Amino acid sequence: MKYKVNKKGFYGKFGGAYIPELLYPNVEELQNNYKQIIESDEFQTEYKKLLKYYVGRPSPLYYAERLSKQYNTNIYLKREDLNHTGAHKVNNTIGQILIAQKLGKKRIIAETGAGQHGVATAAVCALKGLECTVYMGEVDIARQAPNVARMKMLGAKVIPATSGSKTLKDAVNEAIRAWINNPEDTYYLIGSVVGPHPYPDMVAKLQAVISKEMKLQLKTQTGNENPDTIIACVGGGSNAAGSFYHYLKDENVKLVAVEASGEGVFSNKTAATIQVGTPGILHGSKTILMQDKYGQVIEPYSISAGLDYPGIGPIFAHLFDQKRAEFLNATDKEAIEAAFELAKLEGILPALESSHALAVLKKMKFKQDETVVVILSGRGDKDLQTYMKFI
Amino acid sequence: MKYKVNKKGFYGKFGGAYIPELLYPNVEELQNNYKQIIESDEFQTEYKKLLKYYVGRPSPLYYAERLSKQYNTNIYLKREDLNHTGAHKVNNTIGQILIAQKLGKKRIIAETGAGQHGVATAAVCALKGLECTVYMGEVDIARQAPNVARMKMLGAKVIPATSGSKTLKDAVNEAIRAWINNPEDTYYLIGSVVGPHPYPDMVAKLQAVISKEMKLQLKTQTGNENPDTIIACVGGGSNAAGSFYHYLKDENVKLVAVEASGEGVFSNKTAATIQVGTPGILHGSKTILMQDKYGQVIEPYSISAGLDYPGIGPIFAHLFDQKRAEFLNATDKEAIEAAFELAKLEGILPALESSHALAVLKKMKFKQDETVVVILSGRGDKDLQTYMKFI
Amino acid sequence: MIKKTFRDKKNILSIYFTAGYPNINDTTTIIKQLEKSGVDLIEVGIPFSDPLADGPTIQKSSSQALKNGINLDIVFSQLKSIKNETNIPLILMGYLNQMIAFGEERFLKECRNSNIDGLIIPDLPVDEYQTNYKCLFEKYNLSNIFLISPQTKPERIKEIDEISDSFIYMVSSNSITGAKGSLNTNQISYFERIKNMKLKNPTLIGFGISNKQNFDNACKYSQGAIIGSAFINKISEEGDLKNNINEFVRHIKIDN
Amino acid sequence: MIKKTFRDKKNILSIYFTAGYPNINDTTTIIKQLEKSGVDLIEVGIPFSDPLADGPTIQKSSSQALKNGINLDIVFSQLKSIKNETNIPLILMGYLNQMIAFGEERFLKECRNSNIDGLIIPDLPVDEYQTNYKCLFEKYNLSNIFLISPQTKPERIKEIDEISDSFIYMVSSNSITGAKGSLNTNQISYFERIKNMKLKNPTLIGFGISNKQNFDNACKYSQGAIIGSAFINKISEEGDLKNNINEFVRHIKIDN
Ligand SMILES: Cc1ncc(COP(=O)(O)O)c(C=O)c1O
Ligand SMILES: Cc1ncc(COP(=O)(O)O)c(C=O)c1O
Repeated sequence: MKYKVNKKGFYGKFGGAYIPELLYPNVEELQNNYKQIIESDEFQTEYKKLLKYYVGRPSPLYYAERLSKQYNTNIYLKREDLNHTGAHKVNNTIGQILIAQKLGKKRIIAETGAGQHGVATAAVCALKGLECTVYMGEVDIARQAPNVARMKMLGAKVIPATSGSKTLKDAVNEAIRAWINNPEDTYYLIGSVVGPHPYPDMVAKLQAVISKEMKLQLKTQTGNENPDTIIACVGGGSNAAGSFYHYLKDENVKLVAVEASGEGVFSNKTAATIQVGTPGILHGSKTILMQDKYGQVIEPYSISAGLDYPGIGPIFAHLFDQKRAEFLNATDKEAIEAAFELAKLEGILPALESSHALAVLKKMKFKQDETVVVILSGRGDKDLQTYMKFI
Repeated sequence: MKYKVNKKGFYGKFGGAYIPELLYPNVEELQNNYKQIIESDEFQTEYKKLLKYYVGRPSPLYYAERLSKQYNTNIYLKREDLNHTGAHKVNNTIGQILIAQKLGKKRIIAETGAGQHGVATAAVCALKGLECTVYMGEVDIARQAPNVARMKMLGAKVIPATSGSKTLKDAVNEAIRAWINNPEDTYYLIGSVVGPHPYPDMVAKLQAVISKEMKLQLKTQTGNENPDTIIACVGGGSNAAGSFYHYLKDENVKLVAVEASGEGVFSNKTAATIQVGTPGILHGSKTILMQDKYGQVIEPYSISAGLDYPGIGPIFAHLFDQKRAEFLNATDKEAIEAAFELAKLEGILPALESSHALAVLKKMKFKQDETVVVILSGRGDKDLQTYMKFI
Repeated sequence: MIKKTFRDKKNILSIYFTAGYPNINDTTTIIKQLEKSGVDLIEVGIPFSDPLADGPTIQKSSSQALKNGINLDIVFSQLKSIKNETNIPLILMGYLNQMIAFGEERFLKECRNSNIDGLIIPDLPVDEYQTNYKCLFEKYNLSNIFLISPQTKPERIKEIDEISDSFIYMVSSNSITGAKGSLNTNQISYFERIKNMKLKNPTLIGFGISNKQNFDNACKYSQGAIIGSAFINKISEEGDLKNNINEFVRHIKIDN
Repeated sequence: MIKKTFRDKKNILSIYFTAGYPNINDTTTIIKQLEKSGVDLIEVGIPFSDPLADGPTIQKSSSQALKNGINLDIVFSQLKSIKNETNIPLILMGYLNQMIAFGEERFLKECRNSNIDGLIIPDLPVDEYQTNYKCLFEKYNLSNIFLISPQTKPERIKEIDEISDSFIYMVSSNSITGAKGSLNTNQISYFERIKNMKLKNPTLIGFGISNKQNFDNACKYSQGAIIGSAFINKISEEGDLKNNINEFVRHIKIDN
């Protein structure tokens, strides 16, 4: 329980629900109901059914032979890229849409960075016939154009966030603002393990399907349900939280969280929160964030829209604090190289976000008989425009 | 056996291997070995492993609740869109790359229309470390830009076909030409059930995994391994051939093949081969094709690059002849409408090709207790540019 | 001092503006002119990079003020510089992260030294305040002002009333601060409902008050109202800052 | 007539061109001029929409000829119109689908009526020919000419030799017709190998023969050679068609 959320929504010193009073009724309703709903048979039946038939789970745990040879160890890829809509994000949106329905909500709002969460939200809204509005930074709208088109085709309204760095954090601001304006029938469907309690725990619980499957798959494929190492990228941290979830208490499983260091950790163009951040409050929870001495949030930078965020889920602030996870980072350049390496060795195009996780393979030492799982959080189709610049 | 290929490569009157003598050694080698290789334990083990862990099979058979309500029947979608690389094409390329390896080939060439076969080929070539060249019509290069980028990132060389209608048929011509030039170490990896014997049968056998899975899934999900109706789009016909394969002998299963009728069957801008074609020889096999009285091939037209082909796999010419399959068609407009319908009702973006299969739902009559399977042969990400024009 | 204002005055007009806007040194000019023009209470917003509870007008003014180079040190020194020239209750509005980054106790101490009377921190939740901040606020004799909305349940309103010691900020509709139209029936029934609760603290109505008509309507149901965005819009216009302020306030307070 | 040519002549030069190219009515002019300039054998290509066994030069000429409006009916009538003016063996080259669409027997009959001596149909496989077409070809006294390549196995070459009755088209390298460089050691050893098989039919070497040096080399290993793309390139140039043809042929045949 050391790494799980407490009753008040805290992971150690981090977490909580620092929200305007205007949202208190909504957040309270969710706090009081989310666990019970998630644990209900009704929810579980429908959630599992959709994960299986709609999303295509379980996602394979693929032994990457040529990549393993390259690093002289045993590398498995958890193939979240094969999910419907192309990333792990849908595991969460499927769950939350069922919760929103159960709470009788009629409209869904969401923020998105890379657009994957926006697409996954738009898809489940279509599936359930609910109105959907997605907030997205103007910069991200430009660099993730295919996902914008997908959201539109799925019937969602995409509203540009034009303030600040015009990226993910500003999209979150806009979404919260819109929620404050429409607290009654509107559900805010957050896309990562960020925001006020209960969001970080709720999203982690929904993404935990990743590590649940991994245990079974590793048991079947290697004979041991625990790998030696799990590597995942961290924007807000939902794919990492989900893939670490069932291993948190297995202290001998090494957990590696990879942040985006943009043009370099200390280049001032970075999104490596853990490296340059300090404790503070962002988007409703106490966590580590990039800020100046006045508490003004520093605009982050990463080539990857999904990692271009100045905060980190509170659970990661806690895991860092407790030294339960190791925090590494990868620059734009390293991520691009890793993406091309995977393309050429395995015929798989990773999302720019996932490429950051792959990039640290070069920076780590592995034993030959080690089992390493890299979370391939999404596919690279949305990032072709960026990748093509490096071909 | 009535619908299976005979020893000489014919389906009734259709099929055969009408190839230049220069390719005879290559085709003969394949004819003599493909069955034996496919049936070998070694092949089956590796093929099944890759389909499961790399491609993510089995692809779900998804009960589309809102679509079913719309048509007052029971519609299942066979989710080939969830495969690695985003279409059914990879089922075939995985198999053929293993065959090519077994035959000791070093270079792979392929044609592509929508680019899905090109991407699937480029991916498996990367996976196996083989050199890859893909021929693609200039028109298709423009309208399926994301897939061109994917092929390049996967390390393939994409060569534009600039003759004729600059679409799929011309890409096939170029690929065959290139093969004639490099018969020794080069394997031609055809992407549909077209070309000289043994390609049509080999590709059908590799795509047959679709109907094999369907039998098991329908048995589990409905209690009956046979549906009433299967609907699939037909360019060359590989997704249809694969999904009809294990049902050919079950004469009570209605098989519906959907061609692209462009701006209308008799508009002169069509690719509905069965409707306007006559028997002849194209790309090495006797089949039905669109031609004038001098045997000049008529340039086809469809909004969908994957269906924009003036021929049809010889097995379909035979199924038409034998009245075993029903041949319907959908125009550009009908396909677009069907795509948006699926997006809005189910949160799934179909490939333009698959949209043609969906489009005939409107044109058919179903009983309320009928089980209808529509093959969702691929996802729509590659077609966003086209779809966005209609939003 | 806030208490005194509520005891002595009726139809209280509280004006919100953003420190350091339109120009970095306008903070003091605006305060002095507001007092002179007859405003009863002033809310000074500390610009924040991520003001998620503010509407577009205030958000824009904040980002301009930050570009102007404003920061908390400057705000405090501006406020201190006019300490002896003004005699109007001042409320500081900012986000919790700003207070934490500055150091909570240091922040509150500086507020006291700058003659601040109360604070509005939209993302400081009620129980966090009670558990971790109440004592400190009391130590520095600062009021914390809470918001309530049409969605706030009666028990919670009572709880908030219990821990409040100046006034309660009553959000008129479910909307981020910004200039909207006149009162609708939902708003009126909400105001009536609160009025009938007979709270121990007075209330000011805020969010969406933009003109004399709104203001007068609000005063029917509470002790006064708060205007923010409409005022920011006014001082964003061309023309002399002081004149603009004077015109705006006189229009609300005096014209009839 | 083809047999006679091979019996009577040495170093046979066979020229391929596309009917209806560069202009629709050039077919007859070209045939007559080729004969006049001293060519021994002529292959007339019937333009096809999808000439997958042809290289880019011939492909382009075909598509131009089709744009010019050429079709099989016109080709036959052109050939018939010069029936009495020429005395050189003519071979028609086309794809199987053209023959089928025209009607196989009607096609062969028209060939006979147009004084055609033989046919090259690259996508007509050997056993398809034997099973379905041999009798018809014989009925109309037409030779079918088969291709062999370095990959063709000895038994198959023997089989092809068996069913051939005019000559065998020996593809010099694994390449589509087109203008390439001179002979390499692989090609030479392949030619030697075939020479040593002592086939009953003569051979002509084709694909990649573009100049006098190639031609003379080819003649060392066979009865002659076929030139296609290089000739098409020549007649695509500016200048008088007949002069161009004459120049091209004289350069190959006579210059020394
Ligand atoms: C493919 C992919 N991976 C990772 C992320 C980062 O999010 P998180 O850290 O919540 O997993 C995103 C966010 O958009 C994403 O699209
Ligand atoms: C998604 C998709 N469906 C269908 C087709 C048509 O091919 P076939 O008829 O061989 O299934 C294509 C071809 O590119 C395709 O990409």
